[in-house]
Amino acid sequence: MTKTIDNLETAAHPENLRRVAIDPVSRVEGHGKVTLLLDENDHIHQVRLHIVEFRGFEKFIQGRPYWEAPVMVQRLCGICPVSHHLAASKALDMIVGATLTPTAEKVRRLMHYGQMLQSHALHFYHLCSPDLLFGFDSDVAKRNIVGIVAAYPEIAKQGVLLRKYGQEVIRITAGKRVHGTGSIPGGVNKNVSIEERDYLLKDIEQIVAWSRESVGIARKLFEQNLDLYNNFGRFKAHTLNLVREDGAMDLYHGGLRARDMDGNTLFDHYDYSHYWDVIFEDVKPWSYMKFPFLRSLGPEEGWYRVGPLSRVTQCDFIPTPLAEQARKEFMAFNGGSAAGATLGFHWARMIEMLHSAEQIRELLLDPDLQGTDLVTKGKRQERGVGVIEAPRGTLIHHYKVDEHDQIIRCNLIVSTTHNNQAMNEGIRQVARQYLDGRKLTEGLLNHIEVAIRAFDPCLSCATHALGKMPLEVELLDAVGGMLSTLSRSSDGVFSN
Amino acid sequence: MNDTPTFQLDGASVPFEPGQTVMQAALSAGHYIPHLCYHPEFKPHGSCKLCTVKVGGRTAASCTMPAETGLEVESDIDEINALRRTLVQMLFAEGNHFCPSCEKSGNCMLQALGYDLEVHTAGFRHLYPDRPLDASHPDILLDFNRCILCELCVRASSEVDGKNVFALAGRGITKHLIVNAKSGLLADTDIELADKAMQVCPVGVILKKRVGFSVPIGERRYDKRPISEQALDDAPRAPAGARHE
Amino acid sequence: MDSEVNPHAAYLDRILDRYGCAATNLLQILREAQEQNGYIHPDAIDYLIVKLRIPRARIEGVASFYSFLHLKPHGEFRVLFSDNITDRMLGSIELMHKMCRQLWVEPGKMSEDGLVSIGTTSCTGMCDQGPAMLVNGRTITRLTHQRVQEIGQLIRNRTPLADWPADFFRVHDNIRRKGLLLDNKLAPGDALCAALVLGTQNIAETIKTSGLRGRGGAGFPTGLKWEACRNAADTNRHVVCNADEGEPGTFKDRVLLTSHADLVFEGMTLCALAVGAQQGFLYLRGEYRYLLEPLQAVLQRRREAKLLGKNILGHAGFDFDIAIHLGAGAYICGEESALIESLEGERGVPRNRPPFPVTHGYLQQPTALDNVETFCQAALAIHMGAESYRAIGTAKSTGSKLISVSGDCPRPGIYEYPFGVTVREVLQDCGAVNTRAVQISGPSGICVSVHEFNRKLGFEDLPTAGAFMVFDDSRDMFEVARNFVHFFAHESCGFCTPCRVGTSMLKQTMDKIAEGHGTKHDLSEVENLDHVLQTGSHCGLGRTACNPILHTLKHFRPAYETRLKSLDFEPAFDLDGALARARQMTGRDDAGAHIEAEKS
Amino acid sequence: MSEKKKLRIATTSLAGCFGCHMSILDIDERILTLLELVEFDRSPLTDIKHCGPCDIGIIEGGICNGENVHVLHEFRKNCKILIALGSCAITGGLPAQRNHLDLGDCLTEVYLTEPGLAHGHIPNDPELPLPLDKVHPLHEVVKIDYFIPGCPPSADAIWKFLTDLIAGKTPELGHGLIKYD
Repeated sequence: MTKTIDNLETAAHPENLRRVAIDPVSRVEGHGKVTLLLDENDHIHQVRLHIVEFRGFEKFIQGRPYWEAPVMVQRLCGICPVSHHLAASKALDMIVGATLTPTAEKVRRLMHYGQMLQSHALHFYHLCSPDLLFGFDSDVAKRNIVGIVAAYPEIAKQGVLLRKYGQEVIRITAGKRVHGTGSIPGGVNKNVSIEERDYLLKDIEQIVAWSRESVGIARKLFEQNLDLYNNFGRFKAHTLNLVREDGAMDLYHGGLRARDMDGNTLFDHYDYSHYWDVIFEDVKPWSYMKFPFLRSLGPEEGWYRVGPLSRVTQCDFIPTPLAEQARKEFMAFNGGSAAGATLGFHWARMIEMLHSAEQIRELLLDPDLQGTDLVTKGKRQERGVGVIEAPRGTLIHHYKVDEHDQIIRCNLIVSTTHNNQAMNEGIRQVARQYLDGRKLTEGLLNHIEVAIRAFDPCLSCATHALGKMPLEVELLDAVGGMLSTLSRSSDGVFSN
Repeated sequence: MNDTPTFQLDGASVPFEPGQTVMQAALSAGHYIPHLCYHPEFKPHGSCKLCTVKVGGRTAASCTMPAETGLEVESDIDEINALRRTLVQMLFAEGNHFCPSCEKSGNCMLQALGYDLEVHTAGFRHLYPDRPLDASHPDILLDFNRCILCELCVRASSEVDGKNVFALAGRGITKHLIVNAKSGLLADTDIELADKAMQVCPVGVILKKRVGFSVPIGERRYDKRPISEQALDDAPRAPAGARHE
Repeated sequence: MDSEVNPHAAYLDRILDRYGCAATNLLQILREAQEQNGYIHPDAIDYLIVKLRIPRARIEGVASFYSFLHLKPHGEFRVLFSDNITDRMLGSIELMHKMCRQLWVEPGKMSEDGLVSIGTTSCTGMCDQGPAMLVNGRTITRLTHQRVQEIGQLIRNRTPLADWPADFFRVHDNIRRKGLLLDNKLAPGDALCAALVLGTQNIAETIKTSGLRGRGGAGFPTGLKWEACRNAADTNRHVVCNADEGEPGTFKDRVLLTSHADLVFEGMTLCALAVGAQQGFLYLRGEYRYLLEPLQAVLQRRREAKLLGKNILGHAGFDFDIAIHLGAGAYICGEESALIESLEGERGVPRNRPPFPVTHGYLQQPTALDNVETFCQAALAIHMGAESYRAIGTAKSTGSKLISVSGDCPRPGIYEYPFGVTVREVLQDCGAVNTRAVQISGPSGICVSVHEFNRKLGFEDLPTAGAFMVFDDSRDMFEVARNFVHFFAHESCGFCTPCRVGTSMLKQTMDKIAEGHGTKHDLSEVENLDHVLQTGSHCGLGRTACNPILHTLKHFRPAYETRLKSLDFEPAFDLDGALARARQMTGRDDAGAHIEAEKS
Repeated sequence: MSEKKKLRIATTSLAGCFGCHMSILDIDERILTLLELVEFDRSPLTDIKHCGPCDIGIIEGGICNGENVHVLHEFRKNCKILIALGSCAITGGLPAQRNHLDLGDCLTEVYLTEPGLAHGHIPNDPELPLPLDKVHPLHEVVKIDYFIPGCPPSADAIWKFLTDLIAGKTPELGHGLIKYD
């Protein structure tokens, strides 16, 4: 397949090539490594991002009682546990047939925006600012948060405090900063007391202000290095994300929207409880991470991009004023060039952080947070799907529960997994642009990592599965009855 | 009575009624002695050995030791606490105790004891036994992974509920909890939610279904006060809450 | 379930009748019920629940406690190789694997066709004529490659045990040295007559003055025990003879029950007279099942001779009879309160004490419980008189003691000495040479090495239940200790945390050292475990489980240290081996698919 | 005091979720104080890929594959003090819930025998570390000097522990700081 050679996925003759590895990829969450194969002239023939670990959650959760899932499965990831906590809860809301009370939904949303805020702050300030503020090939010894603290103490402090605030919102709604228990099937186990609300209100204006400054920093970076930021690892990709009925950005709930690389809508407001009709997964022998793709386009062409860049560019508007204003500027910047740039991720991410801060401010003033009607349930279902827009992108949780309340099947497609192919495309592009034919230096290799970091991959999340879970596709008719079962073998062959 | 008999516990004088054990008297007087298989409403049993104390240089389980005038009991001393620490570690290594995803976390006596004794690790090599759940009952879940073989459910079911739903089988390290049904399934026993046996499990084995994590972190029994400050809650009392009375 | 339609009703009714349909006889009922199918059938339990009015869970709980009882099919032929160190020294393990190969079965598992299961069991008390095995509960001794071969054939041909060569089942007394007990010329009834002359009230007193102490190892003054029992309020009193001779390396009770059964029962009967008991039990370990019929016959003769039953020897109101209960493979039942639990048809779990059996024993009634040899000695003491009895032996250990000699010596067997004999004398008499160590009184006892051979057997120095295992300088004392540790882990009743978990941890650590992963860190862990077991355990089993390691460590530390890695830490498992499964599944064998022996 | 040479700390996550590292960051502003006392070697926060000689090594996560073992050995070799941070490092944590399953069976079920899986195969590229048949806590593979329990341990617990250690005291947690969940 010549195709895969020039897209650098698989070298024609690996045996007589030199191997260079970036292991581990650092300043990302989780465990991954990049390998490059080069010839004697330093021409690059193969670039791969490997996800090197698995933990088998989907397997050992089988047999556990369903109400354990939100607490157990969030342990996939310590950076965005809330996203898993909530995605699982949403799936289980379906299983227990619940429609959330206003208090339950708002407490969960508050928790989620806290998660967005802390995760985006962490990524931008603690992990990426060293690259962006010092330069991609700056001194490795200084190229970290410690260096930032020394060189830009104010920025560092701001990052630390932004993250702290997000974590505090989570602590108050989930009981704990990391791996809390606040969200349960059918609702939440606590509301937000007046005292807790006032505690959060006292700093929110500062947080909104700092979030605006953060957007400003991201914009300035673009303005100062226009060519670099526009072109670095740039590639075209299809997109996937949730949007509200009215097309607004909604990070907690909505319908699936997919657009191709030219902006044509593939599907919109799609009911995610049948996600398996539009998303399949592929597996490759060199990674434990799956490769999802849009069914209508097939495994070769169907890969896509999720996360802030997709959400900000594909939503019709952002329902909070400051963030909406920022979105407009972003879309208009330099004829819209930032919207398609890999490094545009950072800017988009800061816009979302601002949006989250605004949402928190709005929610804190909502008396429903003090409501006492926390849990509901209705007609029991055997299957539940929960989808949420996690910091890194669309997150899908899917459970099947038997009559004894035990989970009998679980499938998770996490944000970073959606971006698997996109990240590989990104680093291959960077390899072509900056590394091909040159003597490799630490600084040059860091360019590869900069491209990966742009996606804010959470490799911990991505390595939850015991390898690939073969996807079983069920075609359901309108009333949910099974029509036929279509299965996909590991190399994409479909069989009835 | 102004001349109630007393004994010494860690230097404090503890009054007791004739017939009481050292444990019962101590708890009644608000002095905590660690325990797992002791329950204020049941006949002492003496299997967990967490309540081991030192009396006149010899060690004994305080839950089965009759209180006597003039006894000099040492409980909260390094040597004994080290022993208790090891016992807690043994229990953690023996079963599958995954506190992070256990709904009993925060209300679990084993966990609370670990906290109180500053147990940072099980230390021993974990046995990771294979103990499948019994979810057959519509309202009750049994997660044997967490069983510490205290026999409280066995005693509650026979002594209070008059049902004998639970029993112990096997021997030594293979000892395990079984239920009273040919199928071996809880669904085929006559257990009910209101049974005393439902209320006594110190860990997370016998669970009411679909309750899960409904109590928020911070409001669970041992979040607020360490177990060692809750002695009086375990002072001896008459069997209560049994639906048969 | 309707009893009429239960296919098991017929044989169960016969058994239940024999045991008065009493739940206290549950263990006996289950043992006999098992003889029908080789295991206890679930439907049979249905029937027992109704008839005995006890919950199924209790029946399953009891059955699963005893290693000779099975709730699932376990093979038409159930072969158990005795696994005492002395059997191993005689090649038992090699023989077992040979038989497993011959019959295509894995140790501890049942063959596909349900024909046979082959495993090991704790010492069967045949150390002087090992290696030994049990086949469906019947003892076979003096195993050789050829004998094992033949047995394999018989099993393959499904030959009923009854048709196997009688010589297989022959058990020898091997009495090597006689003393006042083994040489006694008493006729049945002689001691009883002496007792009646003495007067009921004076029996306990006489035993006290005789200085007789329990022969089970603990050495409690027998007279005091009888007196306390007699003075107990409840007048329903019992006499129990502990014939659960489970301490590895001990077999003297077997010989007494084989050749001096009358004396045993005589002693029990005069104890009954002394304490005013009407009912007696002989608790016979399951491994001695083959002695049941002969012993029943002796009891019958004594009844006919008016030595048992109503008005014994015409003495009005002297009513006493003896029933025999069989154990079913649980060493812990040698502990008196566990034995009583077992007698009552329960799991053999030691009771909380106080109260003690003398006031709250069988059915919570006063019970005088003594060892087989103790009852014999009591009979002798009464017959010869306290003064002449206490003239034998030493000041604090009066009378004689039977020693069960096994291991590295040309003349293993039973030796009777007055108390106070030195280890060296015994070694000389049994012809042992190049002796490195002697394990006195079994795994829970004391290991003495060469420089201690002048120590004396007796409560003043080396208390003993009678086991005397000899190890010459070709033996690896680490392996001896490891065998003992495995024994304790297998026999722990599991009631208390320290013993249940601690013995398993000890076993794990010893195996780790044996596999070459041991470190100094592990030895210190052993010492820590020892402290926990000694201070925390519920009964003697746990409190002594560490002795084998501590004693061998004391005398033979090099045997351990040669096995230790020099570094202070080493995983308990083979790291590269832990990747084997994944290599097999992926077909990989590249460098990355291995973990080289990296040292931390 | 501040004159004295900074302690060098390395951190890594093996079969963990990074929650423990998040909890380290949860000391918030105190990180600025910490940075006056210590400097970081290999860590997810730096671009140092291999651990050099360090005073303290902090490890999150259990041991689930061959690579984890290598990294753990690298840390043990280089760190004077090795700390197991969090439930996974101390007990194997949730990933150890696969320990009662046979790895071969899992791989087979997932890759080969799942219904409708026509040409299944198990990822076998040499770049991928192989999974161990069981997930192990750190102390079963190397000697561990200290354990900080919790999933994750709270920032206050980590702070107390580290500051005690840096001050040369024996670290203690006490009620409220010692948690297993």
